[in-house]
Amino acid sequence: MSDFLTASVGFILAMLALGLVSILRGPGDADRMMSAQLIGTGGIAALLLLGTVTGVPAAVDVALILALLATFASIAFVKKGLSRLEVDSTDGT
Amino acid sequence: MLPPAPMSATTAGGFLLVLSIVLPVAGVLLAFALGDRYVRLVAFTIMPLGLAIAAALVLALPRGGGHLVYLLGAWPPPLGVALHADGLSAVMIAATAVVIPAVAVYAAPEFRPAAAARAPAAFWMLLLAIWGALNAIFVGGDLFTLYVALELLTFATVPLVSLDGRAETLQAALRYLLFALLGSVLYLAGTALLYGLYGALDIVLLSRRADAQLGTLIAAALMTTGLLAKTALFPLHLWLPPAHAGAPAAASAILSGLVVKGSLFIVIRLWFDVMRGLPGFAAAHVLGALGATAIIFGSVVALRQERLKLLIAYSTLAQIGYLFLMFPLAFDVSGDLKRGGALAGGVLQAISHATAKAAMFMAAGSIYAGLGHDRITGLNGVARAQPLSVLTFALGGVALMGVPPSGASLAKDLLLQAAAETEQWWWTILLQAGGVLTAAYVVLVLAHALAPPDKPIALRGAVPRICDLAALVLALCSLLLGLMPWASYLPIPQGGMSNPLGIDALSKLLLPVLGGTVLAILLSPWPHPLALNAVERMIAPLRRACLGFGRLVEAVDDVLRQWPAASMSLLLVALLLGTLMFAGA
Amino acid sequence: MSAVTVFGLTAAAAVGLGLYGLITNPQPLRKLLAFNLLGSGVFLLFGIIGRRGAAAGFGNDPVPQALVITGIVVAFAATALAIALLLRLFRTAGSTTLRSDAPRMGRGADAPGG
Amino acid sequence: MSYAGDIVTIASVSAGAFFFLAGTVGLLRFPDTLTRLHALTKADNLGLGFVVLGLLPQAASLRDGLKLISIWLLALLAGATVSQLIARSARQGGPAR
Amino acid sequence: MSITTVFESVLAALVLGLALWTIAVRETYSATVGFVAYGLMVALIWVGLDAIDVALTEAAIGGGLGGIVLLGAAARLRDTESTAAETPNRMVRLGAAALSAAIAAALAIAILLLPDAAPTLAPAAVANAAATGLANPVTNVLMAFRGMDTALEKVVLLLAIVGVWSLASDQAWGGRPGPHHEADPNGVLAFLARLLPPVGIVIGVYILWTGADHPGGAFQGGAVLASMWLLVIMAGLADTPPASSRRLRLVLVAGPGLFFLVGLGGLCFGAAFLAYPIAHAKPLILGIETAMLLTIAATLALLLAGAPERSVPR
Repeated sequence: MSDFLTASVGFILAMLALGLVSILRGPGDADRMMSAQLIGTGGIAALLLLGTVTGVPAAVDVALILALLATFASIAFVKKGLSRLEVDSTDGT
Repeated sequence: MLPPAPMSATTAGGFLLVLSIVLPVAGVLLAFALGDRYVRLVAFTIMPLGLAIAAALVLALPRGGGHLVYLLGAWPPPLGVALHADGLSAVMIAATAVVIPAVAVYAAPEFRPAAAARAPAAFWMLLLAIWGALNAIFVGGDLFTLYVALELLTFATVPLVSLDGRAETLQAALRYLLFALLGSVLYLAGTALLYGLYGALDIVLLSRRADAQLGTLIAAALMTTGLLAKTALFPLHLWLPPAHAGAPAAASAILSGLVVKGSLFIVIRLWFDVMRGLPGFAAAHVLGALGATAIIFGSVVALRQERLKLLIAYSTLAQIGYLFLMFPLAFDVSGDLKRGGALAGGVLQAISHATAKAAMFMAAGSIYAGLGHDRITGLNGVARAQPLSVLTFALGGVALMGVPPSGASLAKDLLLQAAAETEQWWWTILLQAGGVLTAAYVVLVLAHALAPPDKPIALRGAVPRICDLAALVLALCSLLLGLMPWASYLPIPQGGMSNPLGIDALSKLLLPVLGGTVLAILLSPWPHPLALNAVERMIAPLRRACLGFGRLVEAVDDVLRQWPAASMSLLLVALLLGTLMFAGA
Repeated sequence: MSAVTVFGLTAAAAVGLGLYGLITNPQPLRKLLAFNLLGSGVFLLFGIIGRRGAAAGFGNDPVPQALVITGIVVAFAATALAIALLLRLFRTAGSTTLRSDAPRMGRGADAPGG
Repeated sequence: MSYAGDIVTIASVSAGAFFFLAGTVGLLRFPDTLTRLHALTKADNLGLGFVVLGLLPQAASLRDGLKLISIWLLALLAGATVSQLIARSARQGGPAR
Repeated sequence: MSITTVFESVLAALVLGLALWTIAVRETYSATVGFVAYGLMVALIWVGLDAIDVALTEAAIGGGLGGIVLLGAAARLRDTESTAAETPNRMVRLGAAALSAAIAAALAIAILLLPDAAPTLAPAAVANAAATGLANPVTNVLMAFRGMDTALEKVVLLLAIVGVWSLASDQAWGGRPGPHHEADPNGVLAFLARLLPPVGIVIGVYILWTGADHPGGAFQGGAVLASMWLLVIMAGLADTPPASSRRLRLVLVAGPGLFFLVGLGGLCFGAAFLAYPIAHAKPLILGIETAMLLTIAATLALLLAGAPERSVPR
């Protein structure tokens, strides 16, 4: 059982790696944000499996935090963080 | 100087160590909570208390057999954290407790709460934080606590550098922050390795357990290098000149006088306590050689500066180099590290520099406030307009040159004696040259200041007399440091010291001044009032050669202050130290 | 011991990569990323040392873990301060270069602080 | 641990892994951003959903089971929000203001 | 080679690949995304090393706050890339690579040479756990055995706030940090900012509470709360408080202040500075941690909000 779950973690991680290769290349920023999203979800799945394998129930708490904060990278991307620059008002991107 | 028996108990008076850290930190918290209007008031309430604690600590130490120990939370190391003070800690704490209040008095009119609130509020909180961080470094008995204290120091100094918000000070602050972070990460890596090897971070425990194995030496190399980056030893000084020259004068005084000594102190702890002598003679020579280069480079580039504050900043670079001469000199003929005269001389020099350099920066700040600029060529006649400031600068400079009865003079004697005992004559040349080179830039500045003005000087603003007095007191402190009873705190060998007020005191003043004058004429590219026309023509070829040398040094310095060069030198120093330690083990 | 070896080498490699990036990348933000990489390598070093010290029913020595948590906090505070400085520098100077021979005068006078 | 529970776990986690595979293949093969987004959300929602479902029989307590489910719900919410945000910014050809 | 080793190797390869990407890729924004992903994967390594407390910290920082600060800055500074292109030449890069590799190799050797009988303080931490009444040894180390480090680290956070605030203009000092965010009442963000914070607050408090006996603690919980507050601010549903606000400043010093007060209490009436009386150790520590939770949440959020920008009439 534990071997199967470990193998699943490895498999999901490998999928993550493959997906990342395609996404990190871009071309657009949206694709990059997707990569952050992908790694978040994959990471959660891997954590849940890993916690069961290693018998560390608290790993679920780590996954819980990741799930709670999964949107933040994308929000930062959309809002450009919190501090403003004066030049912002002049550029049009 | 480590206590012979395992330290499992808090000593009497140990609570002073806790207070020395907690009091300034409590001041920060209180000032932050009370708000801008009370910040300065809080700072000035804390100052006398801090001074009293430092005094009590200095008095309590000899009674405690030269050691004060406090187990925080009553947990004994290795699980708990101990605070630990010896003579070195006591003198550094005392020096800090003198310099910080003096700087505070100097800064009080400029950073008064009524003015634009931002800079004063930040300044006083950061000043208290620096005090707490330095005390934590001086009494920290645990390598990781020292790391946190170092970071506390960095976080307190970076905003001081950029306090006036101009672009180049922001850039200087960012460079400083990034380079300091690189240094502290290397230090942390070494800490991790030591824990993995010995299961303890306590300095006393490690000094008993550490042995010369590869992992320990790698840790020593990484930690030493990281700390050198924070101390700005040549060639890791890219951040120092802009940061120290760009900060407000009061902040520069603290940065130059005290802050760089914090990381230096941890290097001393590492080499003399944690792994006593393990780094070896060859690695110590690397430190000495870098220090020697720093003396030459810093002084030559200082002589080529256009602005007074940059000159003083480069002089700090040279003086930091001088401090590192203690490492090779502490190894005796058989290659063993001794806590002897070399260590005492080095620490004494650090204290002398702390007081003198702070005074010089404060004087430069007054001159800047008076004239509205600090171009050295424009200083003509300032001695008449601002006699106190110029006097302070001169006294600070004289103290740094090593003229009796200054602390620097005693330090130089101790280091010379160590060089003679350990048969390392080559450092003698540098020890003497250091004084002459210091004299060169002091003479250069004074020559301008004392020269008749081209046109009458109109002072922009009057500097309150109290500011000048605070600076003057510090300069006098430095000049009289040699008369203090150091033997109960520092490992000063008996006998052999020259009488600080003897007849040779005069020669110790005259020789550096004469040599310095010659060097100033030869190496300073700016027009200056020192040379007579006839002499000038006679020595013209020599001067051209010297100026060429100076240009070359400055060009090399420009390259070394670029980020890639500086950070690569950092790694190179780490590898060199590591290799030599391993070869010597 | 295999996890320790694999992740130990990962930590060393992260340190190496971080150092390389810190040296060669001209942009401060990239230097900051490299610093964080370097830092995480050093934290992992603590992690594997704690893992080796697994005892008394705990899979990882609690002391290095506590040190890492403190270290992460400090590194994060440093990152935030550096970013604030960087954005402020950009706003004041219009560029983020760290070259020492390109002193840019800000909005104020060219006077040094006094 | 019951035998039936283990079967459910193996089957469900395998299905989850399959959806991660499908999502990745979609990401690699689909031409443009919006279709890739589609592939990603599939992997998100179904892959993680099946993994959670598969781990439920292994959960030690009711609280752990509830935690697992709330993780999935949170991930669903995040997936929906993020795809909204990304889709909007992709349509505008830059980050939304 | 066991299946576990294969998994660890895959994870290590993924982490190193992301690290390499972060360093090597040309565009800063991609590098930053790569680094955020790297942080998430490192959290997995921490779970693999059985250091859940650290994994929680890494997830809370790397997944939420770190992503916001780094991605936000990268998005703002992306126009500067062309002006700051001072890439060192090939020789410098080769030299840097050689030096970095040498340091990494030295570190790797040091790791491989660590003694087989690894020293550990875990038994000592367990043996002394009774003095605090808490079962999580990491919390014990942070709050009791090495309490001084934790207290000083909180002061570091406060100084970071002072540093960030000191970057304000003279007029804006004491004002509200960061720009005003316009609320879009029907937007996705506003929806999320209404839905997520209640959940987040529960989770943050849970992480603090469970930290007494299981992995968790004040910093991790505080980081979660900070993220929630930032979400509400970014969605425009609430504004940052003025930096001069007395109440805010009290919150910001509450954690370290209470820690030092309790410590001084120990110095005056108890065994030593930062020593807890055994009968009251657990409530005292939990009290300090609760104060710290608030302080950390406010500190982290304000660190990211930046320097005060909008002065408030006083």
